[in-house]
Amino acid sequence: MMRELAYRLIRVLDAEGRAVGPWAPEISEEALREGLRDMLKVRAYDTRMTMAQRQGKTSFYMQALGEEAIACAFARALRPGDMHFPTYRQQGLLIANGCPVVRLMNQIYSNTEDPLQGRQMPVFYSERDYGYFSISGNLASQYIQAVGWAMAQAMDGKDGLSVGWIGEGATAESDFYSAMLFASTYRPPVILNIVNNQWAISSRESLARGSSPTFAARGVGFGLPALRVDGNDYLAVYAAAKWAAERARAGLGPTAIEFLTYRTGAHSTSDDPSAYRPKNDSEAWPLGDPVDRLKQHLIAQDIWTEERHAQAVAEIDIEIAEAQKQAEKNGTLHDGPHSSPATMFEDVYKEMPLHLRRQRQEAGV
Amino acid sequence: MMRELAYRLIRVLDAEGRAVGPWAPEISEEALREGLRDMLKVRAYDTRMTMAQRQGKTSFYMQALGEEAIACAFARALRPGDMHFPTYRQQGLLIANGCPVVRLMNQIYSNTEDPLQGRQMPVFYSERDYGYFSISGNLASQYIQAVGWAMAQAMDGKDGLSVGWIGEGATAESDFYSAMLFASTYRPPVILNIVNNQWAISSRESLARGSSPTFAARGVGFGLPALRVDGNDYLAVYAAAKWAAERARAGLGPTAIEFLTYRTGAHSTSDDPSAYRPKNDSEAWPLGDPVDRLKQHLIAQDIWTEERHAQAVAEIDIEIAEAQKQAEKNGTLHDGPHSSPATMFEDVYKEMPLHLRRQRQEAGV
Amino acid sequence: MARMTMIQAIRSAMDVAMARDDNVVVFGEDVGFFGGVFRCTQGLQEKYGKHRCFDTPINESGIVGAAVGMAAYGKRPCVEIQFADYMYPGYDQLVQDAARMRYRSGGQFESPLVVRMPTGGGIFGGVNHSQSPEALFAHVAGLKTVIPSNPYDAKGLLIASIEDEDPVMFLEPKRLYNGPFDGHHDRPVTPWSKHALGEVPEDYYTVPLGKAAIRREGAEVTMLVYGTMVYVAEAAAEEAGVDAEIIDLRTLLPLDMEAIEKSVQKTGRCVIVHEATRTCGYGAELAAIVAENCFYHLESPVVRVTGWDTPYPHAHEWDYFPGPARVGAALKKVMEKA
Amino acid sequence: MARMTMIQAIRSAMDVAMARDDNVVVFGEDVGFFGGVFRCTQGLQEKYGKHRCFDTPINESGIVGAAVGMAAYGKRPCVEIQFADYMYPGYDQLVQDAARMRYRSGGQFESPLVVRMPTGGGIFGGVNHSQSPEALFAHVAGLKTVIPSNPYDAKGLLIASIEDEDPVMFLEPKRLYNGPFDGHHDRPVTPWSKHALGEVPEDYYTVPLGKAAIRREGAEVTMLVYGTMVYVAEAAAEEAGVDAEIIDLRTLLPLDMEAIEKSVQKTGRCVIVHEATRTCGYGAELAAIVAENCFYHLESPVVRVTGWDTPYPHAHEWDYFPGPARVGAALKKVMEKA
Ligand SMILES: Cc1ncc(C[n+]2csc(CCOP(=O)(O)OP(=O)(O)O)c2C)c(N)n1
Ligand SMILES: Cc1ncc(C[n+]2csc(CCOP(=O)(O)OP(=O)(O)O)c2C)c(N)n1
Ligand SMILES: [Mg+2]
Ligand SMILES: [Mg+2]
Repeated sequence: MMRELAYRLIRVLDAEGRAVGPWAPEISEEALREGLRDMLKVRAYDTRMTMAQRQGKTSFYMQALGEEAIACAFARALRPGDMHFPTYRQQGLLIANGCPVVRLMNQIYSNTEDPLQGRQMPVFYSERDYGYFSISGNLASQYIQAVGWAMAQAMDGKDGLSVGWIGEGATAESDFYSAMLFASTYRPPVILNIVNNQWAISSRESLARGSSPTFAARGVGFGLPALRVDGNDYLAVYAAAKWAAERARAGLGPTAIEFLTYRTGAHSTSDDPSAYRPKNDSEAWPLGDPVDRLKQHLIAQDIWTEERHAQAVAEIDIEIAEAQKQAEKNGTLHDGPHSSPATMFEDVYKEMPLHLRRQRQEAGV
Repeated sequence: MMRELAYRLIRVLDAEGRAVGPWAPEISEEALREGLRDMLKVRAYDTRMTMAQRQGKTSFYMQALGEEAIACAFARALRPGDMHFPTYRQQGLLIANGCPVVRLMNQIYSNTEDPLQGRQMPVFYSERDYGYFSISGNLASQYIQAVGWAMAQAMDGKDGLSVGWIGEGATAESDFYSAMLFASTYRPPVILNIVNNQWAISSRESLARGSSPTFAARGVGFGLPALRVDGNDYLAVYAAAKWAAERARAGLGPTAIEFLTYRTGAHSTSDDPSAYRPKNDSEAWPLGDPVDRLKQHLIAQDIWTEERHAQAVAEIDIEIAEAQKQAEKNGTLHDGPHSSPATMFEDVYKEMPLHLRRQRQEAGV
Repeated sequence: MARMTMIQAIRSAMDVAMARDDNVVVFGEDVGFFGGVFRCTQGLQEKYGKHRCFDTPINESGIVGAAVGMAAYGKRPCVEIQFADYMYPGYDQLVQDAARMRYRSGGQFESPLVVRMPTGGGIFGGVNHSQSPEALFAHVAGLKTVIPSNPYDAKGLLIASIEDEDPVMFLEPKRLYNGPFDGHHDRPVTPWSKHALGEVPEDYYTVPLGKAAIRREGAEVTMLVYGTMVYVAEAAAEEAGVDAEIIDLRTLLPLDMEAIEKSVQKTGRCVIVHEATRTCGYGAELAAIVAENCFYHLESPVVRVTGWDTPYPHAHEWDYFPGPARVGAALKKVMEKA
Repeated sequence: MARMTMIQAIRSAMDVAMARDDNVVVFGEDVGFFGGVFRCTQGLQEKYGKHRCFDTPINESGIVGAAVGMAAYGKRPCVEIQFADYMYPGYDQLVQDAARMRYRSGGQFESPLVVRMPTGGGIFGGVNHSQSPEALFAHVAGLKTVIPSNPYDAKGLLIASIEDEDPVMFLEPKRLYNGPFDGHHDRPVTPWSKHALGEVPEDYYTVPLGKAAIRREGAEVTMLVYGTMVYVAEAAAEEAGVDAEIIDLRTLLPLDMEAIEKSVQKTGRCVIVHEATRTCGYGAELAAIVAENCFYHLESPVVRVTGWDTPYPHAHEWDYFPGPARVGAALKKVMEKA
């Protein structure tokens, strides 16, 4: 019965790296290699930006270590024009959708080429052209906005869809409920993803889950099809995404998906998990490293080798390092340059009202 | 399986007025007659106050016509000291718990004896001594407060419990979610009631329910025991309330209950349902009149007769009419008298701060 | 031209806007089939279909949040919150998302949406059906706040708000829905059909945001008012025999600062009236602006007449409401101290 | 006496309050085992157990709503909202329920709860980690609003707030957690251990709500400030060489109006500084009060120095922050026009 999928775990890759079971997707060899490269790129990007923050080049950074498969596979399963409403941990969507890394770095550095003109904290990207909605600092508000976007798209008779993303901790926020409810009532083409990485800063996932065995079960309460998927299994993520996207495009309405994964790193550069979780917690995690698991699958299929892998890692690292150099030419947070302070007064309103013009003058910028 | 109770309908009274099935409660003959009288009293009170509003004696009124069994039976299944967090449609709790009708009328008239000193609109009672929490105008906020109260009670090791009440339309509000979530996480002794009277002003219940077959199913999403009960069946309500209360007192945590009923009257005296629902909609409603159904049961058991019924109706009407006369001696909204306007400045803070003292002086009251 | 109540004018504004632009969508609690508890959207679902005008579940954050998503996509949602008192659950979406969308996305996404809500007291609505939360919007950079005082303005301002590229909080003084109200609650109600501003074109027109209207020219004192208080000010000035210049602000943000400054520099006195609680109410901003920018012209202290800093009571509604007696006293006070 | 940072002082306040009264309970996101992202509740769970200090799901309406229920029952919840920017989802519970509980229930139920929240900028927190929403609380009848500026006050005010019978919004200027900050972001940070007000009794004491503190007596101009702006005002006055009287309001509501009036009547000039956006900010109320009550003593217009009416930007933090240069310019302006 459909309801039971919310209480099981969909997996495709087995312990030997074989793709098995009813959910094994059709996917080309090239797509698999691309998937691996996407994930390596995210990891390399995260590593460099975490370092850049430590070096004092910016104020803040958040990595997706250990969770790369979810955003990377999901992005590749969707189409251009679909809109993601992400959290701060879905940089994989941007990278898999081809957004130039240097653009992202410009945002991290709040430099002169930052598309957001230095207004937002690092990682609060907005990339409309890459299907990436502006990230809000307040958790969960994007989730119901994704539903609104899907409703609008349906009104226009378009077959695009939108995807709401949320961390398992943030499912506790009320806007998660608003989104599930509106999705349940209007049945627009939206996919509601829950990334259960088992931690919300210092809180275990059980705090937000309560007495329910899974997060996917929340969907059951709304009569929505709900899946629970191994989020460190690139193929399972890809398959679930394709399934939900097809349903949405066929007019069958929303799907809720819980992706089980593990936040291997700290919550952010402001956080030190050693104060609240055992040091070896991350090693004990049974779902494995999503990069290793996909790599093993490729090697098992004879379409990848350890050498090609090492080479890919090295190439990607150079690519990211190059991008970083280029971005730093445009400035870094503490050393500048930045956009003009006058931009601070722009875009608050479409046209600057008198009181803001007076304030800008007072600011002398 | 427990989960399935959320999708069925618990009933006790059959079409012949017999108490049948596993949920038939143990209840004394006297308790049954009391229950019937409670409901008649609510109905008589509602009739008189609706009339008083039409006569211009107050600004507003809301009746519970057709839904009397739920609050009346529930109240009788609980204990003194338990706290209800009601909506504006649970006057039955007050009447079944023995709150003098004249007190309620004083509130309706905002007169000199109004316990709330004329501050609140009619029906927004607060009766701490009768286990009735202060009603808020903004829907659903009481639901999570009920959970907080239960958490506090559990901290103190008391065996009292609290009951959250909500209309099916208001389950759409986010505080419904906060309450279910906190109940699911902390498992305090709280019962979360949903009164599904099929209408929320002009909206059908399906708008708030969405794709889920029932409201009780929401509880399933949180891993909470969830019942769906015939709300026009006094015995079924009583049985479900007893069951949930015993669980709570035994430390087994929260229960969610959907009561199916029908809003026979208008939403309020400001509303005219003929603009949005068929005139005979109310007659077609299959759950029947809760008063008739309990009366039939009593008669079938030979502990009540048509004559005694007629007599009870007449007695109660006199009692309510007397109370009304007494209340009107204390004043009515438009003709007064009221409490002094100076009371307007009181109870905003425990001690009146300087700015309010200055304002009171400015007001010259 | 037609005679319209404020309800009819508001309805006509949405009708005109929906007819001109398919992207305009209208939704909220009870607004679809029923046409809203105040009937402002009556007939729109029938005319434009269930995709353009529909009911929502009772979830204000959901209503605003869905509107933010739709607006970012390219729609122009005009949503109703049943009473301004019930906007709080949607406030997070307004402040953190709608108000900041263009800014935080470097202009990639916008929030051209309107939130209509009946506001103010005078109808025995008590604590939870009488509130005037305009200051809570005006404090938020990125929101615009509009409060019409008559059918003509209501229609023109609402069309302008729907066409505006910024999120607009559109507060409808519910006490004015059926006629002007000067605070003399013991007198018969005048209907809009007897008021010049109840004359409303049936077609498209706009009243621009950010422009105040001088309802009465005068030399002795400037009265800064909006919504219901326009009529209270008129009555009070007449009864007090003071030659007041009455400025109906119409838009609180952007504010027509120039009109205010010009008037106060002329009259040298200023009385501000609103129904919201005093502390940190919109009147505080007005008083501060006047004190900052017209200091050397002021002949007596600016006076605020407002709702008291208490919840809005039920039985004592008329002791709370800043009616003509209290406003008249303020006028005398500023004149006295000349 | 001990040397404490503001974090330690706040923690000590909760510790003392929990030890004295079993009804005091502390909860919020990450406050239990971890002790809060700013570590203000560190050690409390270990000392008082999981029933007295615990983590909550990330739901601010749930946190405040549960606190309202507990407070009505008889507990004294002291809850943490992780950043003031995240209080909006709990705002409905604060405004409509906590603030009105005693009033609407005729005194049957009360809401003696405290909501602690880090506030203000200066830490590169950008749009969503820098906000100063105090005016949104001060506008709401029934709430009290407190903002300490140093460890000594923080502890005494927090204990007083927990003991208070009304709901208290307790805003903690996060830029001050580890030391006073005068806005000279390019200079080394002074720790609290070097400041007299970093000397804090380890035991119970209170600082009463509603009483301002004069941080510097002066004759030429009154500066009305709170939180971080106390130090900015001190630096600016010194650098501008103006004999300013610096009033640290400490409690915005109830406000120490008498202290303000007395000072402005003495100095005849007034500068108001806050970090929040200007329009309808708390400074508007202060300016209005001063203009109303000290009009005949004022020698120049009251001037507000505030955050601009824009979201709080990331890279341009120091162009937004009302630092000593801008405050100094305001001081010169009010002196000039004498
Ligand atoms: C409304 C709101 N409340 C609190 C926060 C602070 N906060 C930021 S991230 C976070 C934890 C979120 O955890 P989760 O949703 O599991 O996402 P993850 O970080 O694990 O990806 C919290 C509490 C916030 N940003 N917004
Ligand atoms: C936050 C909020 N939003 C909207 C309203 C307006 N309102 C009052 S009652 C009501 C309908 C509630 O329906 P339901 O919950 O089914 O209860 P019923 O009236 O059927 O008992 C609405 C929309 C409100 N009081 N509070
Ligand atoms: Mg998480
Ligand atoms: Mg209902």
